Amino acid sequence: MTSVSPSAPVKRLAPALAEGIATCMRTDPRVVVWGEDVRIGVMGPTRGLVDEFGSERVLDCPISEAAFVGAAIGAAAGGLRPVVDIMFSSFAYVAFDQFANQAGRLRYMTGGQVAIPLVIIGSAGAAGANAAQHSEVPSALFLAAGGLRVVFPSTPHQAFWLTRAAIESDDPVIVLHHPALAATRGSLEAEPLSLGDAVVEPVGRDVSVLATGLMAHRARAVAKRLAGEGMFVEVVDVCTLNPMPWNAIIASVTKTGRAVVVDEGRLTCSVASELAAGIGERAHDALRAPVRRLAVPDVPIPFAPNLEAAVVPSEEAIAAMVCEVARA
Amino acid sequence: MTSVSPSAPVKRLAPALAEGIATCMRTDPRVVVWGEDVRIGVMGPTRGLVDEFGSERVLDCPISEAAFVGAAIGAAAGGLRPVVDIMFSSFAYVAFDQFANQAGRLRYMTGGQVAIPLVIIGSAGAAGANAAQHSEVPSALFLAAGGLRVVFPSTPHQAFWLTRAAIESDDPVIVLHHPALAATRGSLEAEPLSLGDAVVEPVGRDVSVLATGLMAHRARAVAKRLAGEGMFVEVVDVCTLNPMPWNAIIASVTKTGRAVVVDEGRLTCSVASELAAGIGERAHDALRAPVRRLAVPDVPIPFAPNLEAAVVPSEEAIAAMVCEVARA
Amino acid sequence: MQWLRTMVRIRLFEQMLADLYKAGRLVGVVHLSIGQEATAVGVCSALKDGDQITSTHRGHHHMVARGLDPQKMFAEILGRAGGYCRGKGGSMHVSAPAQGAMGANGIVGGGIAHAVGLAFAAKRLGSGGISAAFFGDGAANQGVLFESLNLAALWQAPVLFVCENNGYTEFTPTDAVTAGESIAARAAPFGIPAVEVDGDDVVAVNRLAGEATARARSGRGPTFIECRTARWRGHHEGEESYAKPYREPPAAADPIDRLERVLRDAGLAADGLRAAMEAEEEAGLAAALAAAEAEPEPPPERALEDVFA
Amino acid sequence: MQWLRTMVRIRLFEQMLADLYKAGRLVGVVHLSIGQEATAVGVCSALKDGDQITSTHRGHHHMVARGLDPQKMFAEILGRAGGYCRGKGGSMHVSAPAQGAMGANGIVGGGIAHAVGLAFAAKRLGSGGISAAFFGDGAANQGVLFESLNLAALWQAPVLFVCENNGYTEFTPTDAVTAGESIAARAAPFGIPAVEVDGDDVVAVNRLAGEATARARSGRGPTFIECRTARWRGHHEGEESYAKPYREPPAAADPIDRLERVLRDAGLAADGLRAAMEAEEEAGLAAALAAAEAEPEPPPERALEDVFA
Ligand SMILES: Cc1ncc(C[n+]2csc(CCOP(=O)(O)OP(=O)(O)O)c2C)c(N)n1
Ligand SMILES: Cc1ncc(C[n+]2csc(CCOP(=O)(O)OP(=O)(O)O)c2C)c(N)n1
Ligand SMILES: [Mg+2]
Ligand SMILES: [Mg+2]
Repeated sequence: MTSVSPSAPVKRLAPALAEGIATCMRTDPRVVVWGEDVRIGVMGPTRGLVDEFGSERVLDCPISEAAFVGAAIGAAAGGLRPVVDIMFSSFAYVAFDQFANQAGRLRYMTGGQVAIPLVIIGSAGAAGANAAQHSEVPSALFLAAGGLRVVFPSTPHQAFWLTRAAIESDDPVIVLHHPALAATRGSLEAEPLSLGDAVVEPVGRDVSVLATGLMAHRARAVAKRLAGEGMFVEVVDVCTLNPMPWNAIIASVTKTGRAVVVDEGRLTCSVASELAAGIGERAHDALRAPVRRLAVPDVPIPFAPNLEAAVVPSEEAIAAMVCEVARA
Repeated sequence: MTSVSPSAPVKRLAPALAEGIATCMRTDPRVVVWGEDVRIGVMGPTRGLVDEFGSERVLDCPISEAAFVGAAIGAAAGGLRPVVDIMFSSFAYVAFDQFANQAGRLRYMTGGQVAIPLVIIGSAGAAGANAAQHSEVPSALFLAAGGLRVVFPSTPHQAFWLTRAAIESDDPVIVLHHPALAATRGSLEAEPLSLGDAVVEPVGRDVSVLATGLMAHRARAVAKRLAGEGMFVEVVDVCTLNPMPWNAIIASVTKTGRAVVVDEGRLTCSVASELAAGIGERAHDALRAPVRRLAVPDVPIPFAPNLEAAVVPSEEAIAAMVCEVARA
Repeated sequence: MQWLRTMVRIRLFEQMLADLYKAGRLVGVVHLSIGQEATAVGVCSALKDGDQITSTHRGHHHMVARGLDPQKMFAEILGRAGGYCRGKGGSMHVSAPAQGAMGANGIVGGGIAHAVGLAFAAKRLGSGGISAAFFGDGAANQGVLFESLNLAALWQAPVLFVCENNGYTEFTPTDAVTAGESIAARAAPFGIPAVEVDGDDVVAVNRLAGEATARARSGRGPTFIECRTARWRGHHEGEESYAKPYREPPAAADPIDRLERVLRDAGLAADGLRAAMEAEEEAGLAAALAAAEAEPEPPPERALEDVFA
Repeated sequence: MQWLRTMVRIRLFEQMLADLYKAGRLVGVVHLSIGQEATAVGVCSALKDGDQITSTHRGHHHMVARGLDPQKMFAEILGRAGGYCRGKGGSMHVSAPAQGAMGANGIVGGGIAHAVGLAFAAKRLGSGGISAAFFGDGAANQGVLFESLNLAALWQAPVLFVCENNGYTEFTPTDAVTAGESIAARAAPFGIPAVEVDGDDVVAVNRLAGEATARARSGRGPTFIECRTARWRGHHEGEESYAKPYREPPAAADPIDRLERVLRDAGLAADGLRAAMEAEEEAGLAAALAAAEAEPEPPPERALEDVFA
């Protein structure tokens, strides 16, 4: 990651995301924002935008995800650059055809005649007893649906730059953000991030941990802790998932020979599975131990806080698996 | 697989599926069938049922997938055992919340208070120029959604028994069937299959090929061809995907030390990825070569027949990858 | 009289949750139904054992009105082992299918179609049961509602569609996101009898619900009832932390006061009756809460159970 | 006069496809619009350059009416390199956004919301354009339609909702799966002007479409038009292979004959005019088809292109 410059503004993650949108809205009048209660900005990423850009460009929508995501597709095809806040990303399921069969297919099905410069923002992850329908990380579903770019920033810096990159992209991009990181502070450095980037920090030599969102945070905390014990973990924050930053991933794994993939999605057909499979194919000979996956087991997220904590990979679980792999 | 007994009836695949439903309807009055044009039976699996069971138990539905899948969930909770034909399984996207957040979560969210004995049947796969929205194999999406059993029979025998097992299960089960196999003939043996079974045939020693649906067919054809050249491929037909038959899979891979996973879904976060990752974790030391995935590249299915053929794994492509892995 | 007691119980139950929330003793997002008691009680009092309801993120009042045990509700909302859903559902998902409360739902509109299916099943199995789907004005903009209306009309399913129009869709006034004059009018084109009612008048709600259940039980299909009511509190507890002021103060037509007045006018409620009821209910709820809070957390292995049968 | 020509062109285009299908020279599933020409022509003739349409699995008539090039349509339907979608869309997905035909859609109802967004974009960008969403009676049971009506009404989006009610949802008569008396009536509660029209009367359709486009262009928002028409052929070509007979023969109110009669009565159509048109169009289409058939398959590497920009 970029080095910290003393002059860089410090922001929290959700406001950094909002700032990323605002920056684009200032220079590009085609950028509009809609979704449920985006004026109040329930989820954070759109808070304050209506004050600067007015209600003509920041529109509150009815609870009609299929229609307002579909309308955003049409608006994108028609020359706007809509940014849609869908609140919890798992609400995408009620509009999933518009994601999978429409946004993700139309460019291809028309032989490239039409571009869909559309951004959809949604929270992803467990943030304390929101239960099964409001706590998921459905990144694997967006990746498997296909035709969608996906980013999942874990720091304000990432949030700012990846949101900008998403809005500037001519493709549909899903921007996930973790509700438990909304208030995380960090500085916005000048060096931009682009779709397809990964952030390697800290650099290490013993085990590579690949993670995203809250899991990347936890992985960095584990790395810090284990460094005190003489084990140097390299954390690859896979903050863009499509395009997948295979080069950075394989470079790290080739160096360390050991990899743990941590995922807040559920295990089966997860991003963790994709990473493990892809590493196996691309770096099998460099592996000194099997790639291990740590993900939510194949259960919905339970409500009770202690149960939620039991299924979401904790720092302890990450550390334990890292140590296991280091010894294997 | 079971040995062929001369008296076993020979059926085509789609009628075998219908026969599976009919068998259950005969003995269990709670089994009802609905979906669009299920009386005519456009897609095959429900053809003829209305003649035997009448229009009270075989109901044509409006094009309202979210409502009629949702109603099936309610009906299942209310004591029926609905079998819903959703036509093309990718139509599930318009009702995806009912799959992912409802059918797949309700039992868990209620702490086990309610069972959802529901079967949803859909075709999956490319069968000649149906283009992007009617040709997909979305099995990975159902697996990733979670809480759903998934089966994908490749023979009439599998279709008959797995459909029965699906209807008899107290869980929501997705039954996929490949349109290009609808007319495939095979005998219905007496030995049943259950959820969680895999079918290993032919047995081999050199390379394991794991595949499902049309890909399992192609894998068997490749095995036959390569056997003539002295290479013995073992095909594991992963005809149930949830529960995943890990024992059969790992047994085969441990024996051969080499595995190719063939999938008609798109590569990223696919069933192939899951299998490759799972094998890597469970059988890393037995592997004599990296597990390789052969799947649809990350594109929608194109319309033109030659392009469709170019993206769906062919016998040639399977054979080539098997030979590569055998030599690696 | 039972209506008054149930409404009082709902009000107190919810107020206790508000207090718990304020005291930092609740987890997750909590949506309260204070002010909407008459709708729940008016409809549920027209239902019988064996009937089913589906509910929403804001569903405690439906559950209490359906006769659920406050202790097990508290335990669920607190994430304790003895909750209805074994601690895995929480505030938005309290349910008790065996007691005719198939489920609340965190997805707006998510349970509406379930009610159609429950009704169909009851009809097909000849159980004599019917079902009622509760949903908000916000859900009236979810496509699945219209699909469900069509299906219910075609199947003549014995189901009540009960729209609780409380004037807000989260933080937005209903009319800002809901085109047209009336939500009930959206159901009529499906050939479904559709009525609007003062949802704070429990007598009126019950009368219409009674007609609707009679229609359903006699095989004459679904009914749509739009209950106009008011949400006294915010969308969820704790919203002040970020939501700028956005609401008109609700018109103070307390549905409990109104019922009390009706009973009084009919000579049915003696002085002090309500106070006595409140005291009784408060004591009962306090005991229920104490018992719920004394319960342990669910054992961790429970997190892995109940996915499949 | 242009209307007659376009309707003739559609009819011939579709008949050629029927023949090609029968001869085994088409791939995939093909849904023909014979009998529904007046709807497409009546609406599209009210549109201008810069307007947009979204269409359905049964959309060839919309595309021809919008002025698309038959050769590039044939090429697309045949899966040839020079098709509008470079051979990757096929019959259900012919589109030409640059010519105001944003897209057909294999998902019933899938394109309706796109039209609302296109209209919103046109309004916001001040392009003066409007859009029209074509969809069938079957799509009137898809939730997204209702959500789109609401959104369009709220946004006063300049969009026409054009329901082609051809009496069938695949193999099922519309009224067996569509509750209520009228589809147009389902739009009215959203405050959208909603009318039914004889969809085989191109003059009537065009008049209503003209009013609707005027309303849209002047900022008065959406209109809903239900065109009652008939599907002369089956749901898709080749269905006889499995579909038992299920249809009434369509009432023989040929929309082309009707227009011809109108023109004749108005003294605008000389004897032999139609025959001459048919001959001209037939020749043009035959040449287009021959050129399309002569084209190569798309090069295989094209399968991997066009996913992302
Ligand atoms: C599909 C879906 N979209 C959005 C949300 C977020 N959400 C939760 S409650 C709510 C407002 C619901 O309004 P209404 O139906 O009127 O119910 P009320 O809260 O007024 O009781 C919204 C938008 C959700 N839970 N599900
Ligand atoms: C979401 C979805 N469900 C089902 C289908 C299958 N299907 C294709 S066309 C059709 C009937 C459409 O009827 P209608 O809208 O009346 O159009 P028509 O075919 O009569 O032109 C159906 C059910 C589909 N393509 N998409
Ligand atoms: Mg409300
Ligand atoms: Mg039709």
